[in-house]
Amino acid sequence: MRYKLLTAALAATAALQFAGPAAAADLEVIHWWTSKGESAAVSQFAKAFDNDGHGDKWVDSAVALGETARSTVMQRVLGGDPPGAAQFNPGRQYEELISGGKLLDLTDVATAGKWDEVIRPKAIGSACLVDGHWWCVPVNIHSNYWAWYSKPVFEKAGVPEPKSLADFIAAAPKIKEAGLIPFAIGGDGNGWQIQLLFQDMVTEALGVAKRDEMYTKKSAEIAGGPEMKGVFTQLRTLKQFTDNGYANRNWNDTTNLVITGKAGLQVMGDWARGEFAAAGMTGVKDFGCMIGLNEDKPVISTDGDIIVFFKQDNPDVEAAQKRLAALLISPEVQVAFNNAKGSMPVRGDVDMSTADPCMQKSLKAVENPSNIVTATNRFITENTNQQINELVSQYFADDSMTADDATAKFSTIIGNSD
Amino acid sequence: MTAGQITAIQPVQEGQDQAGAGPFGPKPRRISAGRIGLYAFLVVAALFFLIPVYIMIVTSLKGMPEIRLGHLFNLPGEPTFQPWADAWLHACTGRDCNGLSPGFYNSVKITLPSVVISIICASVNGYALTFWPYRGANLLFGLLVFGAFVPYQVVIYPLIIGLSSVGLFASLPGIIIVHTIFGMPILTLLFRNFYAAIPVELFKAARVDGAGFWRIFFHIMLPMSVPITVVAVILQVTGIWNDFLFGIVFAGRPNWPMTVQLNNIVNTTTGVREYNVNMAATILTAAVPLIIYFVSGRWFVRGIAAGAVKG
Amino acid sequence: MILVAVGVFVIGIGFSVLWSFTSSKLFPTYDFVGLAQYRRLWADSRWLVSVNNIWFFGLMSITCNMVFGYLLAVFMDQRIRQEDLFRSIFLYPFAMSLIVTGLVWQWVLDPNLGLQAALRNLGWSSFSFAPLVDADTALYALVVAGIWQGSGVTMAILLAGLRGVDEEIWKAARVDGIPTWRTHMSIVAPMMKGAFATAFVLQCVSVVRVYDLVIAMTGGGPGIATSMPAVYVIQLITVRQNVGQGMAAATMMLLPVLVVLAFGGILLWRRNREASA
Amino acid sequence: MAQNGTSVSIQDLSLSFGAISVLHTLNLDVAEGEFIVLLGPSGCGKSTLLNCIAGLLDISEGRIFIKGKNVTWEEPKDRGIGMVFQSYALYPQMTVERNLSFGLRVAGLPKEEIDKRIARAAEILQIEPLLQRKPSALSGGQRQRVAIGRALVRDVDVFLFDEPLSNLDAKLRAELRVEIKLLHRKLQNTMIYVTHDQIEAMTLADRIAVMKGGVIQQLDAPQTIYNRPVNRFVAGFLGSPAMNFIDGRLEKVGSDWQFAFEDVRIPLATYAFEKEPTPGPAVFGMRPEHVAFNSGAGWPFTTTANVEVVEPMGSDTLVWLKLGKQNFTVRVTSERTPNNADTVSIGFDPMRASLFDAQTGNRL
Repeated sequence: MRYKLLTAALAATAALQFAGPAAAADLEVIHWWTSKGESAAVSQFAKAFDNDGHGDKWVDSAVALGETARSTVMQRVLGGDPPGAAQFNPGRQYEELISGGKLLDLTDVATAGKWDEVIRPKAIGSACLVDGHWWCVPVNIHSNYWAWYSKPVFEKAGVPEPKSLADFIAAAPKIKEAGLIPFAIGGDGNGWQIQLLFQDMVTEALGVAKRDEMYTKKSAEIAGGPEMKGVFTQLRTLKQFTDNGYANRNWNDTTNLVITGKAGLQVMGDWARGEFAAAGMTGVKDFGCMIGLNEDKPVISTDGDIIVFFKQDNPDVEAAQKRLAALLISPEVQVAFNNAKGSMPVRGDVDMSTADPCMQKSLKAVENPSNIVTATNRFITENTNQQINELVSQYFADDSMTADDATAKFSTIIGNSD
Repeated sequence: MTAGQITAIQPVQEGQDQAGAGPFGPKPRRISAGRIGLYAFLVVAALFFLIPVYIMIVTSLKGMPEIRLGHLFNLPGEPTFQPWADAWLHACTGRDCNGLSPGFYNSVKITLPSVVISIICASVNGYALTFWPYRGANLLFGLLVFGAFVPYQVVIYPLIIGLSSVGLFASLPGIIIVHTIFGMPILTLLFRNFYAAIPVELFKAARVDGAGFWRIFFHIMLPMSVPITVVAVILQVTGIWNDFLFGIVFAGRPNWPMTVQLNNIVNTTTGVREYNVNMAATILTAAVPLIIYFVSGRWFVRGIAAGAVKG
Repeated sequence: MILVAVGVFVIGIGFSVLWSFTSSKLFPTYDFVGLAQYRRLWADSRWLVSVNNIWFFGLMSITCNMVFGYLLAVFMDQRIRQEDLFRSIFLYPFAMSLIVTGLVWQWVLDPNLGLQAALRNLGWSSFSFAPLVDADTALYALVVAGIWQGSGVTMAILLAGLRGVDEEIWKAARVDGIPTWRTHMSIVAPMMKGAFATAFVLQCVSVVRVYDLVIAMTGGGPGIATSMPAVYVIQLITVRQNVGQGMAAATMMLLPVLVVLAFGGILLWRRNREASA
Repeated sequence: MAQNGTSVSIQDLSLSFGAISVLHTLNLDVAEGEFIVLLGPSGCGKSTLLNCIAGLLDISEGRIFIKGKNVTWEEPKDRGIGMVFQSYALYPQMTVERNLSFGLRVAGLPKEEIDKRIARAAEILQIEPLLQRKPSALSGGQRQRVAIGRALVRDVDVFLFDEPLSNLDAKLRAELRVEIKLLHRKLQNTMIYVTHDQIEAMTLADRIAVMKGGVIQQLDAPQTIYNRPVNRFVAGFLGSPAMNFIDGRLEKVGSDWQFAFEDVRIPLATYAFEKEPTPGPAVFGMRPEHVAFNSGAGWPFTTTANVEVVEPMGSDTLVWLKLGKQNFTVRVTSERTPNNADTVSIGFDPMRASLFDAQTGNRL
């Protein structure tokens, strides 16, 4: 109902600019791409949609912070005023929207565009494919599983650059002796950075198959097993190598410790390249990037962003929504968007030769299906996710909690997850 | 000052000759230890209060490379005003990169009517609760104060459902209603305590003269409430101007207030942060309430005061 | 309007209580599960920590805020120079968005960036100051930041109360030869009941609802050490998409407030009845 | 220096706040047991002067003696004064008894002495039944009595009153006025009383100091001030309805002086000039009650005038006349009330008039 108001309000402007057919529509898109680089990326989408030849118009509703943007979307849905489209992370954040019948079924667009063939890896497509129907469009892949290190720090400490987490742990005491922070991490946002590290270590320790089994079967047994205890023990070891300023530090400031040569290594998703680039540094040359926690066993997690479309009672709008859905996945838009965003495209048949060396590593790795790790969020709800956040950050902060306690608690969380 | 004192001393000498020795003129002001302590306390407290804003200002004048070095307290090596210009005009807030400025008018559009309406309602409420106690008035007031303790997020769902059922969800009237409702508890408390300090005789005299509810309100209470109204204006302007949660949900996309842009500039999930722009944007957003503090600071303090005088 | 407002609060709280008995997740539903949400709530260590924290934080921050605010107000009332400037300095934190001022505090308290680094650079190499990393000191850091943000408002209300005290009372006390501190304690402070009450209620409200401050300063950490009930409630409803349990927490959080208010109301009612009898 | 029998002596007192001068080189001697009223419009400096005497305001220049002791730099409590305020300034959360005793307790007086003083004050002011009440449970008049009591228990020689009756209604004001007068008679101590109410001033004062612009215009017994005001301001400030003023000229006819305006000539043979006058513009002042009305001849000056408005006040009636083109008020007893638009004859003795210099306003 409000949508009509908006359409009416903007119709005049639209009519002046485009002498398009009557079926043209304005689509409001809620997303949290608000930083400078993200802005450049999202405007690739917007530009393409505005110029799709139908007179459509992208109405940009940016709301910083994923949880804030998602809350806004949910509240709008509840108020009967959903936006035309919205950004989500692949996972279970939107499953209630699907079961509640709030989302537009994109299956016909997907069939026409042969999404099941072009989208790779399969895991990223499966985030949108529920019960044989497509409910969203994956737009990019961000892998959480990266480690970034400062070359000067390792040089100063007189240790070789690491090839794995084990290498790093061996080298860390030397870095500490050199008066530097071996391991950089931040504790903001309920400790999500710690969980990111933790999930990396879980995948490394359990192996992909066992990890997937633990999450899909909610196996308290695996979650309470010796490998998990090993992960918690290793986490405690890493804690010894961090500084006491980590509390509530955001990832940008954490990355900056590596950029300025104050800290040795940080485990963070591939978006951290953005901070290095903003500081004028190029990957491999000025800093090191390690896929996963072991260069010999690269892993790519299928995190990233997807776009959902909300059911509207207007066929014109629905047509426009489907036009946008098709556009988002088209090769030209994929290249333009992902080059600007610094993420990987969801299809392999595009030219990404201009990407930086770290990204090239990533693009190579993603082509091998055995390197692919399904995003944790696909298995667990936000509720469980936050419980894990709390557990690992509490364990990280509180040295009196033993690895056994933590393993037991983790086992309970997984066993009770929904 | 000094010159005036010297000339003032001239006739003193004559007077002293006639009247003999003895204290004359103003009591000599000794700078007492207490006075020094007083200023020391205030200055130290002020410095403590100023630490963050000092850091914000110097950071906003530095370039990002300098900020990355992490010398928090240092003055900018090469001061630049570019972050301020960026914050107001060029910072990205989504697809658009127009800084804070586009939301300014929306914020004014929301703040002005919300402040005016909520204060009118609250002053009438406070007046009615104080002088025309009806059955259950205290219960009502108690519930209202209780309402102040509820986190907004808890009642946001029923409010969304309610407003959308009357077609006001995501509209300018909708957000104004929401701000008015949530301003009610504290403002009513403020006005009630204020009116309670007014001598009842004043009210009784007016009633004896035959004045009614509105007449007494407009002709007697309202003119006396100017100062407390200024207090309420300051509280409400600060609250509503800085509101993000309600603005983004209830105002609707075309009316999004400036805080949405501010949030988009300073917050990011996986993007690069530009701290100098963030600092400048925060100070710029706070400018309106700050100006109101400076302009009406005197009234703010004399405001509640006027209620209690000569009781 | 007062009826609408009270209606919104009552209906809102009513729905919250109702939903606390359901298994609502992302959206409110009416799938009733009895007391299950409450059982899960009281089994959640984070909630238990939050409940413990709020008492400590509330007691500390209200006491400190009132004492500091009153001291500031009294000192500001001594016919000082530059009163406008001082008052604006003490008030400005109230106007600033905590998103960024919280970050700046975080920097200041960060041992590698802030005070510790600065003082070590000046040669005091043994100086150690990292309050946010330790669970106990992080709560104190929150209290301090809360004072920084809120005591200006307390000061303004109390200063207004002070200014509201009849000038002639001060004169009478001086003629009576009562020392200034005694005048404050025995005469003026009791006269400022209204101002104290307003400031106190505002403080209580901000303590019960404390959210922004925690998110900006500590994010509830380290670990879950500085979590508060309101933070818990809001995160359950939004981030964790667990409306049912969030509403159960909200209900538990508001229950003590209701009890205290009702108790106060009954006391007041009885006193009024005695006074009129 | 304070002379013998002088209770309060103010010498060359000035007070200024920054560039604004409030009191100018003021001198005032108050005799022991005297009742002095400081009278003037608001902003004339009367309350300020009282606060200076009390020591509540720091003066810029001059000296203050109380009972022969230079108290210029003394704290209020050490000056031997008690003060009563317009708003009563009772301590609201203390009972009447605590209000009376608080200052004494703080000063560390023995309990018996305190009780004795309170008993005496309560008896004098008849507030014994109120001692355990709080101020909020008292009427305005009772509150003011307690406020006086607080000054009384201090056992001091000088009482300062700062518009003590302004907050009361007319009836209570009249009652308390009488009580204050009786109190003064009983206690026989020095009282300095600030008011803007001329009736209070006239009824209470031994001497009135009329103030304007920080300067004492005239300090005299009430009757003198009323009958022989030193300037036009004093003349106009006292008396209700106000004195009639007529602008005209002072002329000499032969050896006699006369006052001329329009075609009216008033002979001034009976008027006592302050000093030998000079011809020129002047103001003729005549109080409304000093004019005889339709009483025939026999007055040094008679004339006829038109009645404009008649205002019956009960005990007497105000008649607004036109004397030539000038307004002129006459107060007559009610039995002699004329009708509107009547032409009446009036007469008076210029002996009772006041003549002022048109330029300076000073009495001629």
